Amino acid sequence: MSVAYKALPFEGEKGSWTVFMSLCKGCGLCMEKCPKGCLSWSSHLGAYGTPTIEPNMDDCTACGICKAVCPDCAIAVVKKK
Amino acid sequence: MSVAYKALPFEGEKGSWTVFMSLCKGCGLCMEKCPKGCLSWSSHLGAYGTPTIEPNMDDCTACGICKAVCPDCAIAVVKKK
Amino acid sequence: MSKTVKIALAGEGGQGVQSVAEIIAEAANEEGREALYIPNFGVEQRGGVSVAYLQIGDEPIGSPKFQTADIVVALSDRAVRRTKKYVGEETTFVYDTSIEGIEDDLPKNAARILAMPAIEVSKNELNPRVFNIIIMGAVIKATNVVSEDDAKAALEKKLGYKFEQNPSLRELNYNALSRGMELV
Amino acid sequence: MSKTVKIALAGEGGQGVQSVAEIIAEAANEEGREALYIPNFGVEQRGGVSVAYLQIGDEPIGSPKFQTADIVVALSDRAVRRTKKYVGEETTFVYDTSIEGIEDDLPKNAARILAMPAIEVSKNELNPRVFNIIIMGAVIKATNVVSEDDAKAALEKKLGYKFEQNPSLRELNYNALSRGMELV
Amino acid sequence: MSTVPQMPKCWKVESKPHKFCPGCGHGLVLKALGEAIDELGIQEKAVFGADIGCSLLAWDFFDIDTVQTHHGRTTPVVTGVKRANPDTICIAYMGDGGGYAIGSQHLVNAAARNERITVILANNCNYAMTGGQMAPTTLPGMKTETSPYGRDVNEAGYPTQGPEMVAAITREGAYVARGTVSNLKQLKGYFKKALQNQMDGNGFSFVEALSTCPTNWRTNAKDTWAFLEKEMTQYFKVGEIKNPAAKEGESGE
Amino acid sequence: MSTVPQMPKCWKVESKPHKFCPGCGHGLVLKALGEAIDELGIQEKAVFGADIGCSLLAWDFFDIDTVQTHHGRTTPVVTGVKRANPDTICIAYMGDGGGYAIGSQHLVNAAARNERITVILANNCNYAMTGGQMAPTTLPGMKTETSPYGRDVNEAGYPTQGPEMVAAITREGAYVARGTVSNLKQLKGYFKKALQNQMDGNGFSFVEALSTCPTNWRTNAKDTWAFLEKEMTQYFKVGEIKNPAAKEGESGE
Amino acid sequence: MTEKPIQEEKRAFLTGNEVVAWAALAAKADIMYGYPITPQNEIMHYWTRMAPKFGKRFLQTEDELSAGFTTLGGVLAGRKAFTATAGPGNTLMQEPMSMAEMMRIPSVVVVQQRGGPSTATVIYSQQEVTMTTFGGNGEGFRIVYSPSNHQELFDYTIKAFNTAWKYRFPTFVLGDGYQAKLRESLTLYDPEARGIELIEPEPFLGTEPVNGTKSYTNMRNTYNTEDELYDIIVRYGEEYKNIAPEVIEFQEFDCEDADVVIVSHGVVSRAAKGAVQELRSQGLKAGYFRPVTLRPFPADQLRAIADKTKTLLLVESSYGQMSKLVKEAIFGSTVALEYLLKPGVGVTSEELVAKVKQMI
Amino acid sequence: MTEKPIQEEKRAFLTGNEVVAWAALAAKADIMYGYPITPQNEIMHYWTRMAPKFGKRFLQTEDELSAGFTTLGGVLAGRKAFTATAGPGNTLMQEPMSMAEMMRIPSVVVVQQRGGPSTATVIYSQQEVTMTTFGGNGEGFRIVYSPSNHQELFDYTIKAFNTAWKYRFPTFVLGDGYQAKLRESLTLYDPEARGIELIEPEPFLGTEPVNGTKSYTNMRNTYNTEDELYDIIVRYGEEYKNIAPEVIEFQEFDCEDADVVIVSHGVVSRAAKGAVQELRSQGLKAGYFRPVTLRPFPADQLRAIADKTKTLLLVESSYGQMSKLVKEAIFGSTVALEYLLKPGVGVTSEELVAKVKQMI
Ligand SMILES: Cc1ncc(C[n+]2csc(CCOP(=O)(O)OP(=O)(O)O)c2C)c(N)n1
Ligand SMILES: Cc1ncc(C[n+]2csc(CCOP(=O)(O)OP(=O)(O)O)c2C)c(N)n1
Ligand code: SF4
Ligand code: SF4
Ligand code: SF4
Ligand code: SF4
Ligand code: SF4
Ligand code: SF4
Ligand SMILES: [Mg+2]
Ligand SMILES: [Mg+2]
Repeated sequence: MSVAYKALPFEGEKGSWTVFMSLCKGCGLCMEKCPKGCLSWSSHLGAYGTPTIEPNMDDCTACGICKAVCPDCAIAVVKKK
Repeated sequence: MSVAYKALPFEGEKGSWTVFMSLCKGCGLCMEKCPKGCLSWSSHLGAYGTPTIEPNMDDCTACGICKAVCPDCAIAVVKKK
Repeated sequence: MSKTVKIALAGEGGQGVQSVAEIIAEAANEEGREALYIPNFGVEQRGGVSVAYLQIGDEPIGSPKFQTADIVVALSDRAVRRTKKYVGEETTFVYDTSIEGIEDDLPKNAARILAMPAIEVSKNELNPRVFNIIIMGAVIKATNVVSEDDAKAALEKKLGYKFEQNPSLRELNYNALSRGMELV
Repeated sequence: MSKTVKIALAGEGGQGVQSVAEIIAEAANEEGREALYIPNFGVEQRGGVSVAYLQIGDEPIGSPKFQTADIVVALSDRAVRRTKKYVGEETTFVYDTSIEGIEDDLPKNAARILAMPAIEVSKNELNPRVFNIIIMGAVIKATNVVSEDDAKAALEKKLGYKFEQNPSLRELNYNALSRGMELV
Repeated sequence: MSTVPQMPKCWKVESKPHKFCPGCGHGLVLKALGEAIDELGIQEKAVFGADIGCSLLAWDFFDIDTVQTHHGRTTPVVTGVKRANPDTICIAYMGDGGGYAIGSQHLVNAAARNERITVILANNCNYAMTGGQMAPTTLPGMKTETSPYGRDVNEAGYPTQGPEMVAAITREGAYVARGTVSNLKQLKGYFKKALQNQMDGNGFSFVEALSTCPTNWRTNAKDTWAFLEKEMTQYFKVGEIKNPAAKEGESGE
Repeated sequence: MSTVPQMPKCWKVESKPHKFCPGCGHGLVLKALGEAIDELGIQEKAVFGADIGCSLLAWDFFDIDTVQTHHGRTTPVVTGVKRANPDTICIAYMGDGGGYAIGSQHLVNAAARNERITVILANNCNYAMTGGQMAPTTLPGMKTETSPYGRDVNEAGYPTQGPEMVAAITREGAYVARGTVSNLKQLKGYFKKALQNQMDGNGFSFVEALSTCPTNWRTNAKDTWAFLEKEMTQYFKVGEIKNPAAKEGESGE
Repeated sequence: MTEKPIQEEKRAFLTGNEVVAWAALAAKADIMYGYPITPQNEIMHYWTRMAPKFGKRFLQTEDELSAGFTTLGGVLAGRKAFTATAGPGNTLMQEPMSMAEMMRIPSVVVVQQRGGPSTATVIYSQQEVTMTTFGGNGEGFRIVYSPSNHQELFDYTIKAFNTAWKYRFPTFVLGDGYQAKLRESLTLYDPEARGIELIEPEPFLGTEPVNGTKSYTNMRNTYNTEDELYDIIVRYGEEYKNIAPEVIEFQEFDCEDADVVIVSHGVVSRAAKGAVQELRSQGLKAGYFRPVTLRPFPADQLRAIADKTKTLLLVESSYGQMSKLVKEAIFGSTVALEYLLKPGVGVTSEELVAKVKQMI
Repeated sequence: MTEKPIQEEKRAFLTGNEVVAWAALAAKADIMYGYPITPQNEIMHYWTRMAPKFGKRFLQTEDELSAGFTTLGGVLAGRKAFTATAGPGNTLMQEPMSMAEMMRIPSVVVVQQRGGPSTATVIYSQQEVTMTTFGGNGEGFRIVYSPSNHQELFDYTIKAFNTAWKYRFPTFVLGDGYQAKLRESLTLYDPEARGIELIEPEPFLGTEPVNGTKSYTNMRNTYNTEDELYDIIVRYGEEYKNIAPEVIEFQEFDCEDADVVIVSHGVVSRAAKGAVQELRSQGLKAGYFRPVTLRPFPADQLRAIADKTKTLLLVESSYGQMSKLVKEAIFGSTVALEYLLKPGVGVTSEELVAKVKQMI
């Protein structure tokens, strides 16, 4: 079954990083777990009208931790090979 | 509160032994536990119209085990001093 | 169409009144008659008076219990007290001669009161274990609800497996049945 | 005796419509008027549309919910869809200008439909946190259920402990209230 | 010379002979309990709750304030009493069905909350009052009315280890033991410690008593003792499992 | 480049975003569970039972046959399914209230009977769906709506040790573990072993997952993680408690 | 497949609990879930003895809540599952049955009523009528048969499975301790040999993929808004009303010219039948009416009789539980009502005859 | 002793759950036992906040069975104990309440009805009327108040304690989710300052010796013979009948000349009141009747009105649960009945006005 989500993609040296705004509830769990501290609040609003997040792609290592800890599967991370 | 029970007393060398017939249900638990094997069925009927027990006072040591294991407190044993 | 016969049997837990009622009921059913048997039961597994209500007739039976029995058999002092309420003007009331202290409790209104030495007979002549079969004999004689032969057949059905192991038991039971029939 | 005013406020979990309703109700009660406020609630702790039903009048209020409101305020797309059923021919329907994709869902039968830039005003002029106080201002202006002063007193009662710590907050809230009143 | 029965003082004489079957372990458990109560001198302050199960037959067993409750619900009733009047010494008496099946949520939660009550459970490996069905404690292979071909552990599991379970969810304050009517002195000792633990305000106390049910086991006296002493003890280990008083090196019996 | 969300295959896309609050641990538990189910390839044979509690919000969470049941009753419903159709792979999903309070008789008896089902319990130290009351698992001193001055262990006891209790009444065939949403890989591993244990017919499997409830804890993201990782683990030890597969010297994580 | 438990027909002399076990086998029930309680126990005893022989299953649960909920699980898995209970167990059973009502899970519960309230007696009563017909939190969308003899106990237990699976309302066979424990004769039969079609259950959960694709089922009993719930209840209510004429069963005789019609149900109607026959034989104009389904209640049928007779004598072994159903059913009628209420004890023909004579 | 929670009188603006907590304090309740369920939770929340300040106690139990049975324990110990529940919790509560009925243990249960059956909604309904009035296995010997606003919620919660302890029938305050959650004003008062005497509870168990001798109490709920039980039930039935006139409460107005009388209870009667006033203001002859006690039901009072009016319009947020009570109560009346049944949703004055106009 395919459902379209509004995606906000970011590209960085180490990989690509995407937040699906209609999935992100702005809980901030990812932000706390990012080893690089490179996530911050975005001005885009998410599922509950709350702010979503965005990465600083300069620092992002595409490690995928943020993706792993997101309870809503709102982040996709693809590491460059 | 005092309630009268029909008692059947026996006297022996080591002590006195009494069965209260209206309490004894003839379960036989005492019989099995008497270390002297000196209890047997009596022709007197007990609480449920079932036979009560009686001791062979020649063998009875008045140890009180039968009394201890009776679930109905139907036996009294008094050791001679 | 004969009237439905109502029987109440009452005794202490170990006296076997339920088996008697059940065997008679089975016998009547085998004869193709309508029979209804219901035990009383309470919270206690043993202890307490055991009452069996039995009805036999030719039409489907109505309510499982009844107010007035045709015959009441009471086998202990407590049983006498418990069952005298089932006695009416046409009731035969049977009790065992060995029961003590019930003189004042015997029903006043029975058609017939019968003291029966079943306990004694079973002890002295037969075997205490067939006490209830004596009672059974007395009941079928007094009520005619089943024939002696059918009663024997029902006994065979219920206890056959025991009779196999010990054929003398069969005779003991048959004798008890006959003795019971004589006592009425 | 004036008619009881019926107000429905609806928004997303975090938008604070319940506080608005509660503060207005408290203010009315303090004025000695009859007020009844009931939140809707469902199984989800958050998520789902939050609706506040508020009635203010001079007589004891009847049933806690109603079929037709005098004013409906809807603050999100889902809130618009959920509350349009409370709109009748005399209803003022208020929604936030920032809500997208609801053109077809706006009630057709309202007496008056009012798009209000509350989210924008709160963001740009004041502070997103007082968004709901702007709404409150709009509601009391549109309905006259309580006076501005009483509304302020109720705000003071509810948020006084915060104002103590940070007096600029008081002004922020009062400004939001006034701005809200202007928007109607 | 004694010609009156030597019953515990707190037994109610008028209700004797009691209503249990011949050879029933409930009588023995309540004899040990009666003696424990006598020795602690707590008859007047005790409140006894009897579960449905053959334990209900004890509703007028003692000269002790007693309430017979519902099947499995004695723990909460007695908890309610204790919470409302902490001066009482509260005893909940139940069978293995009442305690480990229908009332197990109450048992484990009262234990976890460390209620200051004493629960005494007579384990007779079956649902006796209802005529001998399988209980959580029925032994593997044992025939009952609902395990007519013997308890199949693959289908029905192994016998519930009640005291072990209770021990696992209690902390220091709790007293937990398993006794047997085959050793009444020890059992009485456990009861005394359990009650003392309540009286000291330490916490929850629980004693399972291995008990007999000749009626449903269909055993004579000899086999009754044998089943209790040889079969049951293979699955149920007698002894103290938790004893706050034994902290300083003192060990249980 | 991926522009579709990387959800477990067995998640039902149409019901996302799911109904849990922002930062709710239920989402993480069900993410780990979804991945475990995907990896075992059992989506079609699985039957998922959701308790009342925030778990009910998962009634349409998965593309898996699902029944939302009553508060505390998911264990018996799922047991009923499994007994009637042993080919299904049955999962009972519940909260700490549903599992350790109102449904604890079902939990301990299903465990004792060694039902071939998998129970997954999200422990968030409170009754979340009803607005944050004290649960059996509430931490000492923790404030909730019904312990407004903090849980007083003298009144309400210590937090229930669920897996430890379950372990105490199960025998060899059972799998018992406690994981945490703070370590999803480990948690997923436990789920896989638990499900495998059911599929192998060994017996009951139980995994408690330490979970978050920012709404009722009233925590921001930082404090949410801190409470989970620092406070909760003081009382709840993460790890495998019973693992039939680990018999031969192999030890749990 | 193992062979059929009952081949064709056979006369038998059994207790009611045995009858229920045989009927469940005859109805092709697959699995029983249960918790012991007197006077229902022997249903489990006979079932556990017979089950393995016919490839059937049994689970003894930890309480009646579990017995009810596992039964629902069994049904969801696509099996004919059932349970049996009584008294306080029936009280607990109302929780699972409220879920069955909401989710329309077909379920069969045999109740053998005992004395109430509370533990009361383990013997007999008709005091579980209100609870069984209306249940827990909800509107009592359920079907309740009240049999009066062993033949009916057999017939209606078989029928209950078809009713439950056809209409998907929880279905109860409301027996009692007397019926449970008494022995009388009846004819056991294989329903299919009599041309009764037995509905095959279908799985709700654990379904097989169709053409390689599985479509998943997500079932719930909780709703977010009041309106969602309202729509469902009203729909169920309509459905229930529509099927009622098909489901309703009753018995009557001698009502045409009756001055008094005795209304009773279950085992009590055996006494009523005898009494009416006796009264008629004495030339007294008595009639007999008996709801076989207590819910839905044969309202129109009884109303027609109430319109013709002078007095209804309501007789039951409870303090007026059937009477409430009667009054609700025929509201508007001005027939006189008399009562013989015997909570917890049986009623005999003799006392009914006496009562009617005293009335006339 | 700590000081009184409420000194004299004070106006307050509260939610219904707060009101209940205050009322229990005012009635000198000693201890609450409870298990969370929406929409009743805040009773516990407020109680736990206030309890320590006034030397009161609270126990959160593991489920509603335990909440009910611990409550009975608290009462037996001589304390004013109470509990509160809703929906599926109320279903479970019927087990302990059946024990209370049998043993005549005074007990107070506050019910905040939510949608049913099953978990349904956490919001609102009047679908627990049958269950609350008649309960589990038994005859429903209990007293049920149905308040309609916060003042009454306060008044009747206080009264419930006196009723329960005076008559020793379990007493219920049957609120609902709307009443639980809405905020409105009321006057809190100290009942004693108003001259209302509060009955002092006495211990059943754990009694003190008198003159050095203790007389022991042995309580049971199980009986050996049917006749023992019969005697008890009939005695309770008589007692219940005798106290009913004293207990019954109702409200009516504008019934004298009414063509239509709206009958409703609880929160719905607020809408009914408004509707009748509106209809009268439009010159339409509508009347208002409201049972305040649903059990015992004000039967004679309603019958007197039914004898005078043409139609009773029965209005409730359930599928006919109050209607059943009405029909039972006034059986024999030929008044026409009309219905507005809204299971699980509220009723407004507007729709009632519309309904009546369409009828006339
Ligand atoms: C709610 C409920 N369910 C079932 C019963 C029936 N019942 C009465 S006693 C009993 C079993 C008792 O077994 P146990 O607790 O082991 O006590 P025992 O009789 O063996 O001493 C049962 C199932 C009941 N009274 N109430
Ligand atoms: C019989 C019954 N009692 C109470 C409730 C109310 N209730 C719903 S969810 C819940 C608590 C859930 O807590 P938990 O199981 O820990 O799950 P969580 O919401 O924390 O995930 C309660 C008490 C109910 N639905 N049914
Ligand atoms: S964890 Fe997920 S939902 Fe939470 S803020 Fe990050 S992306 Fe959004
Ligand atoms: S991928 Fe790693 S580094 Fe990049 S934002 Fe996520 S957690 Fe931070
Ligand atoms: S143990 Fe007691 S009751 Fe049993 S036979 Fe011996 S004396 Fe009698
Ligand atoms: S006192 Fe000892 S020796 Fe004597 S009969 Fe009893 S057990 Fe045997
Ligand atoms: S049935 Fe068993 S447990 Fe019950 S009284 Fe008899 S022997 Fe004791
Ligand atoms: S209330 Fe807590 S547990 Fe429930 S969904 Fe919200 S965060 Fe999760
Ligand atoms: Mg037992
Ligand atoms: Mg929780």
